[in-house]
Amino acid sequence: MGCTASDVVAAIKAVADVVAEHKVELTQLDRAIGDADHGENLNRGFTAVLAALDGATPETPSAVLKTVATTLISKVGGAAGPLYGTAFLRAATATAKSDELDAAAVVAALTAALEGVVARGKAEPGDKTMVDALEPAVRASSAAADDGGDVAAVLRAAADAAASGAEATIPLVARKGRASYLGERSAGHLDPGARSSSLLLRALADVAAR
Amino acid sequence: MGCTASDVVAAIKAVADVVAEHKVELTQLDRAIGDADHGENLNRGFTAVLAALDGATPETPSAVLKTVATTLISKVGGAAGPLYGTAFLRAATATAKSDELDAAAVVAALTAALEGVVARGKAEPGDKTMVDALEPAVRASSAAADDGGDVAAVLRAAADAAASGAEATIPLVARKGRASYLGERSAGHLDPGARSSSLLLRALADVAAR
Amino acid sequence: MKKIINDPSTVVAESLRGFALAHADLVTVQEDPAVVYRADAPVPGKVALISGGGSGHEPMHGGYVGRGMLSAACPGAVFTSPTPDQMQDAITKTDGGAGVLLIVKNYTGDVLNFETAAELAAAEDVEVRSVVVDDDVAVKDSLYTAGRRGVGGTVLLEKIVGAAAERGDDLAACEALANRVIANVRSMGLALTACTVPHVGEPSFDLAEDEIEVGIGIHGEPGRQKMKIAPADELVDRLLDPILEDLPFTAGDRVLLFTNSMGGTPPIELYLAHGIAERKLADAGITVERRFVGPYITSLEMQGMSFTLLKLDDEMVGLWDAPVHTPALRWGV
Amino acid sequence: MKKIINDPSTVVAESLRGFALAHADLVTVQEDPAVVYRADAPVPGKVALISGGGSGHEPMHGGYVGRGMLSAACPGAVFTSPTPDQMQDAITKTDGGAGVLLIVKNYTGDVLNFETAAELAAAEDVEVRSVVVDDDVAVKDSLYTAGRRGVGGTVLLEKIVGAAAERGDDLAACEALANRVIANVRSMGLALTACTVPHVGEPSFDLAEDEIEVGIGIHGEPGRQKMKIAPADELVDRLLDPILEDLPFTAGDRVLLFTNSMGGTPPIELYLAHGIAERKLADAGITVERRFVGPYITSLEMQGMSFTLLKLDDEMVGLWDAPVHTPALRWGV
Ligand SMILES: Nc1ncnc2c1ncn2[C@@H]1O[C@H](COP(=O)(O)OP(=O)(O)O)[C@@H](O)[C@H]1O
Ligand SMILES: Nc1ncnc2c1ncn2[C@@H]1O[C@H](COP(=O)(O)OP(=O)(O)O)[C@@H](O)[C@H]1O
Ligand SMILES: [Mg+2]
Ligand SMILES: [Mg+2]
Ligand SMILES: [Mg+2]
Ligand SMILES: [Mg+2]
Repeated sequence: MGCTASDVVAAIKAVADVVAEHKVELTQLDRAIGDADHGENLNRGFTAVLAALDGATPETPSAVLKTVATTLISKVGGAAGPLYGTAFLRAATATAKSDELDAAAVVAALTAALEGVVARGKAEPGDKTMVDALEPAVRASSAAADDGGDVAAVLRAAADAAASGAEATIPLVARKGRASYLGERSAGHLDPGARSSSLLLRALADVAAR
Repeated sequence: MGCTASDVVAAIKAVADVVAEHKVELTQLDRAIGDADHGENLNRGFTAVLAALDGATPETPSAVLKTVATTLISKVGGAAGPLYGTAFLRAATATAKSDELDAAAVVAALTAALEGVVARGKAEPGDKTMVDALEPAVRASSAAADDGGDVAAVLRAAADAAASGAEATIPLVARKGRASYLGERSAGHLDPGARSSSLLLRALADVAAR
Repeated sequence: MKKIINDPSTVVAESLRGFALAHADLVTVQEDPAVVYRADAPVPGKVALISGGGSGHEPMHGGYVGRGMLSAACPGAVFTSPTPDQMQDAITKTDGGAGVLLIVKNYTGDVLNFETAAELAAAEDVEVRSVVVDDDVAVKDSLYTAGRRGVGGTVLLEKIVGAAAERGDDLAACEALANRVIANVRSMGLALTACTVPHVGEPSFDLAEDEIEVGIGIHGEPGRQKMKIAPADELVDRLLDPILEDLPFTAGDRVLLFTNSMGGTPPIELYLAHGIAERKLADAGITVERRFVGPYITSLEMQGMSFTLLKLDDEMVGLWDAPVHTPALRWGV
Repeated sequence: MKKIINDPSTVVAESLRGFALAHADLVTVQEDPAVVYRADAPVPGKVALISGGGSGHEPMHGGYVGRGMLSAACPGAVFTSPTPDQMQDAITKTDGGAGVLLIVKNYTGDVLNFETAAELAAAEDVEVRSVVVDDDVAVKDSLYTAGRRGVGGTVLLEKIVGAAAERGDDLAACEALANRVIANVRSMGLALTACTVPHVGEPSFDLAEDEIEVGIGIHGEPGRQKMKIAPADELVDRLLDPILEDLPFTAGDRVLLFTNSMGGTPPIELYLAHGIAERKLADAGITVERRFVGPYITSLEMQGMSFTLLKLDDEMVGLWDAPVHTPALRWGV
């Protein structure tokens, strides 16, 4: 049994709650090595996503993801807007044909999302960006699926890997995004985008585990 | 025996020293109820006075006072520049005919100075200005001269009265000058101009006492 | 104190030097005594307009010297009125034979120093008149006080009377117009932060993290009243209500609304306040015909703002719109 | 945090409302999606120039919309790049048939959002080109980083290319000219104080009472290096030396010197620094042919400054001097 459109809506709502809860934390992380808006940006975006989903009844998981994508693109701005927007857009495309998402579809969606982020942002692992959370997450989710894991297991693996990946950005010197302007001074801080990616995946995993 | 031109020069130099010493104090008093420049203004003026007197050999006390007056007028600015400038100018005029100043001449000079300040500034006693130091000083000096006091006695009386007059400005609500903008909030502070007048007279008295 | 300066005692002189280099096409800067002249002064047959005051209010007054505005400006030490020798020099070098109008802000120091300069000039046969601007409604006016301060209205007066002088109005006409502006202009300001005079080295008054001063002047003097910071809607009321009541301004009036930054308040906040004020005036039936928004009369880096309201007539509107070409204001040229 | 605002979440919208009221003769402000348009847009046959970026840098960019400069500006949230739907709206409504040039400052967010907008516009048959300004020498350029930031050079580019578009240059010519400006302009800035983003409520970085940040950007990001405050002479060296070395600028060059306040630094300090810089350039045999001094690209109320140096050629000088009429810049009109 996979996730239906309404499961995905529920998951996105959980993501929005987590973003709201961690708004200040994300902004504070961005204050240290960026411009102190990451939490604010994502919260503005997911607040708009909630409004867009409110009353709407998208028929497929893909339709839900597409609404999330276009809303984030038009409301977030900054680097995170086009990056997360593209991620959700690619995920929507990757799942276009399914009414329900099984573990393999979730892995495909995550893989497409990462490819979208990399296509737009050109970051490589180790550049101290959200890619450092997303890339290990995709690898772990794929491994979990290969091991026969269900959606919950796949997302748990992704969330766990993203969390370690995000933590691992702390010592890095940023080579992409605003933090790169700081050069060596960017080391010693958790990357806000990596942290938000890990929070997003954890929220999805938590919903799947219910 | 009265004061010669060089006695007056010595007295003015002493005044300049005292102004320099109390520059910060006067500015701080002005910070509380004015615009934080009174000490700076007077110090700029008396530094220029020292330069003007340096090398010059004015022949009469009046000539010395006139140099002080024109220098203060052209260097001090603010309210204190024209007020002290006029005071010294009137004192110069009042003593124009003397080679040496006796007690009576000193009283005449102080009286003329006060009249000059009042003519320019239109302040009355109790308005919380330098007049509240100068007016009792003139009265006391005149009384001391009437009692047969010499120059030193006359100036000591003036300085003592100015000191009490200045202290007495503390509870007053200002009705002239910048402090008047504060209305009731000007009460509880020593008027900077009254304080500087009392310092000037004390410096003169100290030189005369030597 | 953190400032981009070398030495508190040379700030004004060094700043004037940079100003002179930046605007050599428009003004000539004399170092001692310090005077900023129109590059083409004296203009024969034209009434000369001279103003001056302490430094630290830039662009006022040096930034307003040029065609259609001031003939010369006398910059004093920071927040200290200039001295009569500066003014005398300005009078002598700008008089084009049509006389000189001194624009004095009502501060004891400014008034006394300009008074002395006018006396000295009268002795030299230059026709000199003075007008005293006192538009700050935060200060209670009374025969028994120093009276109201001159603040934002000064800039509007310099523009309007400057245009009149430029078109050839004579001294009496310029003086009368200046007094008409003074009679119809009112201002009030507030500060979020104090400013620091370079030679003092510490803020000119103390304010808590959540406090503001209402009814401030432009010299870092404390205001009439401290209050807690409040929403912009309320702050605008606090400034505009006393202005409207004072003249008073009433429904049907045509006005110029001047929304001024004290220096440190950025445009994003200033325009926000301006918008609130415009809507408030519209609600009161007052027509905002001209607006002027920016840091035009400042107190160093002070954060805060002021409103100035000028009741307009057709002649003032025409003169406001007339060409001006100075370092800080330029249009129609 | 003390600011003249009602609510952090409505600051940009409320400020734009005041801006619209203040400059209704020059611009039209659309609320959602937020775009500031030239009142007469689209101008048929003229290349449209569009810029945009986070709010908080006023007068950039909305203040530069008008004749001889931008066709439209897209204001984002404070310090956050605008979104593609704003840009798309701006493209559609300003295209006069001669194509659109997007002026993008090199920040990941701005680049990605403008890229998305350009893709969307291309699908609708509007010819769109982009140029990316990256003049900040504080940031080491490298293929493996986000590259240099776009700062003060952006304003000069908007003026110069705006004049070219106004005289009728085609899209390819405007793009080539823009890239020539980019190739010849360099900037660097420092901060004495941090600024406070309204929704954050606390300063964007921490600085001790005697410290400054050198090599800051315009988004309240910390700089490359903290140092103790030093005399203005030394601060000017700290900014100008890296600029001069980078291009490099050498004896015989003709330049425009742009001395910019980050918002909270008042004219008295800015002109002082400008004067030092002019003399330093003269000593190096570099001719300062044009100067531009003021708060033209800011970071809210931040105290600090930047220098921008543009190596001029005759065409650029002519275009710089050409008439401009926008809320923040006006001459020749
Ligand atoms: N080129 C890039 N590729 C991937 N992620 C990036 C890139 N540039 C920035 N990011 C991510 O975006 C985050 C910052 O997002 P945000 O603060 O919302 O945007 P901005 O930097 O425009 O203010 C960074 O922490 C980083 O993880
Ligand atoms: N009208 C006046 N008559 C007499 N003294 C005055 C008058 N106005 C101001 N003063 C004196 O001048 C002092 C302030 O001098 P100063 O600070 O140098 O000038 P400013 O007020 O212009 O900054 C006040 O403390 C007061 O004693
Ligand atoms: Mg950010
Ligand atoms: Mg004072
Ligand atoms: Mg003063
Ligand atoms: Mg941002």
